[in-house]
Amino acid sequence: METQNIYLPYLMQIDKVSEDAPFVKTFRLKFINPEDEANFSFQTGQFGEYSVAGVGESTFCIASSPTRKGYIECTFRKAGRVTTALSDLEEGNTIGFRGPYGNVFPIDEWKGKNLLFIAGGIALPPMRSVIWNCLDLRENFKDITILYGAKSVADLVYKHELREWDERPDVKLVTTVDPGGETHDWTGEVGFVPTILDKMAPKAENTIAIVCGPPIMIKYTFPILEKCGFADEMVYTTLENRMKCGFGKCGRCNVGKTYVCKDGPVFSLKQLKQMPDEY
Amino acid sequence: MNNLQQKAQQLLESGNYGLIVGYEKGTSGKARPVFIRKAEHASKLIFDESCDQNIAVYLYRQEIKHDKKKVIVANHHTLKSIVELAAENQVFDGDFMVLAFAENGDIIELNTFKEIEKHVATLYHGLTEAEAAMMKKIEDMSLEDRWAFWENEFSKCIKCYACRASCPMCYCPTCTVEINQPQWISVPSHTLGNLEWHVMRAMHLAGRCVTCGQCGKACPLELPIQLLTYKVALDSKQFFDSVAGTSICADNALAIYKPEDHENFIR
Amino acid sequence: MARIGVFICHCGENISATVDCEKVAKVASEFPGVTVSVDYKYMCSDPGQNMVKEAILEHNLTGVVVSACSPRMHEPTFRNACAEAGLNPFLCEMANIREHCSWVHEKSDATTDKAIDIVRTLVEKVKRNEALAPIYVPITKTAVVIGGGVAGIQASLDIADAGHKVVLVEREPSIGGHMSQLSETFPTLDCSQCILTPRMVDVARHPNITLYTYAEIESVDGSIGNFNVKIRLKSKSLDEKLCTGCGACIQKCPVKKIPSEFEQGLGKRTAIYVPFPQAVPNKPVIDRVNCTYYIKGKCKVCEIVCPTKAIRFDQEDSFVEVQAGALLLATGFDVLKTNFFPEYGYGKYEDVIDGLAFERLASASGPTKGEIRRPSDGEIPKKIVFIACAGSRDPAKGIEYCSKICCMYTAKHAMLYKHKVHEGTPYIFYMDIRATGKMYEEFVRRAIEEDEVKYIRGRVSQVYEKNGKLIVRGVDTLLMGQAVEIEADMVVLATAGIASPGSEELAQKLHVSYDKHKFFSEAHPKLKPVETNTAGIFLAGACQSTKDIPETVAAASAAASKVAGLFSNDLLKRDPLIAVVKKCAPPLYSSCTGCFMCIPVCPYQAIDKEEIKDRSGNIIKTISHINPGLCQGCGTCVAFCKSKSIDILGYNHDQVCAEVEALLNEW
Amino acid sequence: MERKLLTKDSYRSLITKLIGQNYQVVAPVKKDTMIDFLKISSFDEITEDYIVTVSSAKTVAFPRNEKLFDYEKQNKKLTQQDYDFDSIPQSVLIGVRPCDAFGFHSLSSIFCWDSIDKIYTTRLERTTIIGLSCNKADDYCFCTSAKGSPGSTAGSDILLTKMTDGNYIVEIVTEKGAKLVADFSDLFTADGGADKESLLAKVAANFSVDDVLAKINSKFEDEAFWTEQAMRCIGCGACAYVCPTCACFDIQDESHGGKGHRVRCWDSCGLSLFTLHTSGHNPRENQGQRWRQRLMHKFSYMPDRLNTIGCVGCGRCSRACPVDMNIAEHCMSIIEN
Repeated sequence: METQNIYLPYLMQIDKVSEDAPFVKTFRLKFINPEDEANFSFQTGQFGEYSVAGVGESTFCIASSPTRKGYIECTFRKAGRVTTALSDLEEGNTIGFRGPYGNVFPIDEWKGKNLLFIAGGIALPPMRSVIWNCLDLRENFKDITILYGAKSVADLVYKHELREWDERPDVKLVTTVDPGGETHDWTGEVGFVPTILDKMAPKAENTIAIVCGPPIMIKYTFPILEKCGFADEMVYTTLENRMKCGFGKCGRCNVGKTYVCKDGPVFSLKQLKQMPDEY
Repeated sequence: MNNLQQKAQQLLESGNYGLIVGYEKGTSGKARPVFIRKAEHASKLIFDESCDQNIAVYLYRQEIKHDKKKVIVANHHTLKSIVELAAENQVFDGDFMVLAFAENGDIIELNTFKEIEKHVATLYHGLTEAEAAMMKKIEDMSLEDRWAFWENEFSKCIKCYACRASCPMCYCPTCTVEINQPQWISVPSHTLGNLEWHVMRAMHLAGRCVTCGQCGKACPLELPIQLLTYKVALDSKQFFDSVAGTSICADNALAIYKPEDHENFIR
Repeated sequence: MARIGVFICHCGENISATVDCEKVAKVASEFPGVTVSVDYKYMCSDPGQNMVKEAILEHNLTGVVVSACSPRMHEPTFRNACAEAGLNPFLCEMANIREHCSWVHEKSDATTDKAIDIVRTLVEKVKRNEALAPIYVPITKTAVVIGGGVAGIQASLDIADAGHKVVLVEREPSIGGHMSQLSETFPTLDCSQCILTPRMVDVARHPNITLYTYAEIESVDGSIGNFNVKIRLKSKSLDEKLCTGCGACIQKCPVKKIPSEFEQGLGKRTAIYVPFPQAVPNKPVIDRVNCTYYIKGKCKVCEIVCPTKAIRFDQEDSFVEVQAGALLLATGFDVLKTNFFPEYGYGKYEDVIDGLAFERLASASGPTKGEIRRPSDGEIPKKIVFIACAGSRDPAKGIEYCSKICCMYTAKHAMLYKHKVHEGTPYIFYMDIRATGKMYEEFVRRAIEEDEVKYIRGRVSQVYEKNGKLIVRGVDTLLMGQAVEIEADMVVLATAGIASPGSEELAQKLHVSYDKHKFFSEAHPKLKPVETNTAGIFLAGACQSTKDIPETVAAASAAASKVAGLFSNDLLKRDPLIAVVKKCAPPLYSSCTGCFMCIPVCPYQAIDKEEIKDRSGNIIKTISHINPGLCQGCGTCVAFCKSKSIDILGYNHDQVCAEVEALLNEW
Repeated sequence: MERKLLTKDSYRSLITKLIGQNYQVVAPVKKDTMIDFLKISSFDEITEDYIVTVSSAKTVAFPRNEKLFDYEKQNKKLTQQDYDFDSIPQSVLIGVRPCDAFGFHSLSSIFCWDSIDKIYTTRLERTTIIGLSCNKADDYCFCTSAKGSPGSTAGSDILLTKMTDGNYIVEIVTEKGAKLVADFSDLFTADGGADKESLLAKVAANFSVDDVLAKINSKFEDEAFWTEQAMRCIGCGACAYVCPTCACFDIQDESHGGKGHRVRCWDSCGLSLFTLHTSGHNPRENQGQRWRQRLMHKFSYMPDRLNTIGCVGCGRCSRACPVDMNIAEHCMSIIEN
């Protein structure tokens, strides 16, 4: 649709719904208008505004990889008004999507390096895009390690993809659940992500660490990476601040003078350390 | 230095108190709330007719809520609000001292809720003549005229919620209008959402409004919204003999049933 | 993703006569989220229920809307059916298109449209329903029986015999109630005390019964399964453990002229007294109002004469708290007294007495040893006029109801008089004779035919004294309203039965509803005659309305069986449709502001305070907390909470709002 | 800059003709107790008896509620109706004070930052702003401290200055202004050369906004400072709603049945829920942080990121504030400390 209205979303049809964990769903979305699809492109790390007509918009990352064409995916947990309305929808329903917005993971700069992905809980979705992006360009990178933890076994999202990664010889996957969250047949680790990371003692040399998770996890993960010798510019994360517009106007997401929607959501630890504590 | 300033200075110098919430001269000679922490700033304090703001709203502010060494200089609106807040468990006995004023201007120290309650009993609780006249003007209108009057007033509302922010009784951390699951009241400002907001605000203040009129004073658009809560306050008095800000016991007219109440549905 | 099944019931013709059920089903099938929508003649029938079950299994339904009658009728039926098919029963809702629609409207498109609206509303609600688990509350298997008359005695014995603990609380110094005051009982004329006292003794001896006499209910909180009853034990000025009941104190007490309550003022008692000889417990109490020691500060004769030194002048009221699973109200009734009848001279003329007083005159253990003598001069009356309906069935005086027992006891009184004073003439003024019990009509006929009681159908307008005679002026309506004047020696008024004094206060303490005459109300006049609207509180006997002895005993046993039924389970299963204070993530923890204005609002005292603490135990905030065992899900707190911090499970804000929006929105 | 003269009678004719030609004419109108910008249908509705209007002129380009687009739902189908840009009327905004007029500059810098908000820009493009110099001021005015002045032409298309005889000095500032003058050239006469300066209100410059800009960044981490500065603030949104440069907004859906629209509506950084996450985490959880955001946004972020100051010195926020948070005083505190 030809428009100059930056608030007008693309219409997307829910092509597939999967329930990934309690209250967590993934939608595969396809453009209803073929022109939109032709004009659309995004890079890993970017986000969008997803909307249910009559309810409103909500911000989350694009969870699929730009290497997978023809659709985008988003994963969300039923929490607020919009995500509740979204989770009531089913295949065939139409939703709105505005985007892509924000900056991207600099995967071109990561060529020839080892990648260490560290994610916790519902923060795997933003990371999933970049993981698949890198796996689809596997020859560009050396070792790829994924450390993923959740509160309990049930709370682990993308279970079948975890299995897929686990079975791949070119990926090292470590999964963990918080103490008490394990089931009797759980074969992964038990412990908090930072603890397990500490135990893994990853090599910092020529390695990029990408961290995504709840604030408390991030807070304890950074020091361990530092201890392992990761330089601040080798560590990346993605911030999630409340947003309404997605393009630097509505006035919510800024951390000091940094606008998460325009300057982020992807930041290196080096950038993060220069930002005030307002996120 | 006048009595109040001297008193404030003494209190701060004594070390027993660390903060005095009172009034100072603001822009163009208007009085405004002030927070004095140093004895040498005590001279900023004033107390005269211009100090008509209800500053009880600050007592439960997160920044000073747990500061037990505070003093509040209270006009009669503020005093009544303190009593009502005490009844609703939002402020606690012993957390602050109140400086009130006798008719001759003498400073009265009130240390406990009981003392405040007793002092408040000596105050006038009705509307001022001007307020009563405004009330009457609206009550005398025909239903249609009254509707038109409020429709016009509400159309100006910009939903800045200054009425809510300035009211000591609006202490909910999440106001009903901000609860969006479900969304009871429309967020964007248009007449319908405005009417719902103001009517709800009035109902939520039923039996709790001390008729300080702060909501109306705070409104940047000068809507006479205090009349809405006054009306409910007057009804509480007329039908349930309940006057907010007079008792530290939770006896809200809507919360309790008395055999002499007009309606017996709650029995 | 909602997959809702909608089941439209025709209810035979009840619904389908005015609502186009097929159309409702068809339209509902197009509602968003509805997977299957069908209509059927009788949904509640076995095939109907099977349709629901099969649809749940076939379509893996996430919710069911049965559109039929009131949920009061068949909600349990369909919830059970859903549960049998593996769907949480609370994901099933009833859309009432019968009482709310088909029964109250004519056949028209508008009626069908309304039914569609109702169904849509419930579909939107059920989409937001959550699976809920029933609440189980442990039951304290002790019953508190309030009132020790024949109802309380019977109920206590029945419950105790069923193996449960009973605490029997009686206000007077002895159990027995009005039945212990009666002389003989209709229609068999056997001695009231003779049949009652063995049961009183049984109560005293029963290992499962704890008896508190001279005691009153101070407060009650809690709810079914777990009441907490505080009982005030009024001071008897006596150490009951030491007292042997020898009666020496009573003999020596110098204050001997106190009108006896038990004798209806016809006899006298002392200040330290037992109400009557067969009293249980047979231990005295001091009436402090009349005791010289308490009035003047000296006397103490009883203390001096007491062989076991059991008198305790400084004894104060004490309290016991009892945990109980059920309460049984058996507080009985009273009869109208005093100047309610100025025209009949009650209170003015000594020889105008009420029925209870006559019982005492006729009783062998009474003040006259069973001889019928006038209170004024002790003469044997030659003519007695009995006036039935003294107060009853008199809307002008505020009592519209029939007291039900007067016709019978008046016939009995006249009969007893005639048996004792053969030459005497009993007259009865009556409005109608209501003798509908077993052998009752025969009893009345016997009074008329064998004992020659003179029945006059008509009302008495006045009783006045003239030359030492009571002139009773009335009309005989069977003689075309001819005036009748009888010179009587004595007049007995069959005064109306009224609620026992203090009933209203007690009802308020217990949150039991009562009628305008202060009689306690049953939960349903036909189907729940011994339950109250407060779960776990039952009614027996005349506290509900005046009853005769057989009826009272039957009701007591019925209430006792309800209690025993309740106590037959260890846990009480309750619907989880209760209020909860909403919690959220830190730092807010809950939007509850802790104003606690919901506490006085709650009719069930289910709300208390809860402290939210951080890991080191510091209190972060104090918020309301709803006790799931006490909450009845009435929703008053929800309506009152300004910050919308309370939700009723199964009727939360989201669900109610969705219903309202479904009704308001045009689709 | 070209100057002309407009007599009071010609002014009346101008406005009357504009209304007659179906322009939407928006002017300060006294309604009940307040003077505010409203659409007028006759010259007589206009008042000039104000220092500033209660609300700012921004509503013309950035209204309280803006329907962004409409939609309709039918079962699983959703259709959208794009914003009708043609519906935006040609407008003339009368009596805008220089401070207010300058405010559009700040607003535009936000709405044109990379992604251009075409709704805002179209509204502004179709509006001719006729400013009116200030002949009086009050204690709240501080335009001269914020790089403005009572007679500044910046932001206006045409600036009028009222002379003692009731006629107006006309300064034609932009092409848009020139076009309007040209369209009604018969109403304008040659400039009489009156001294504009002497007609203007005197507003003392108590501080320099450059000093605020220089100091404020170093203050960010001083939490105690901001807590103390914001103690009095009760956290309503009045300041932002009346501010000519505040652009923060919320996006909401309004629907009835299957039909509805998405709305962009004003919001305020002073409200506690503005930045609250669904999780309960709030990056700006106390009023000190929120007040800091307001001042930093105007005096640090906008200068740094958008090369414009976010405050024009109109003093509206201070006038509207129920507790007299006087922004000029707070600026001075930043400089002093």
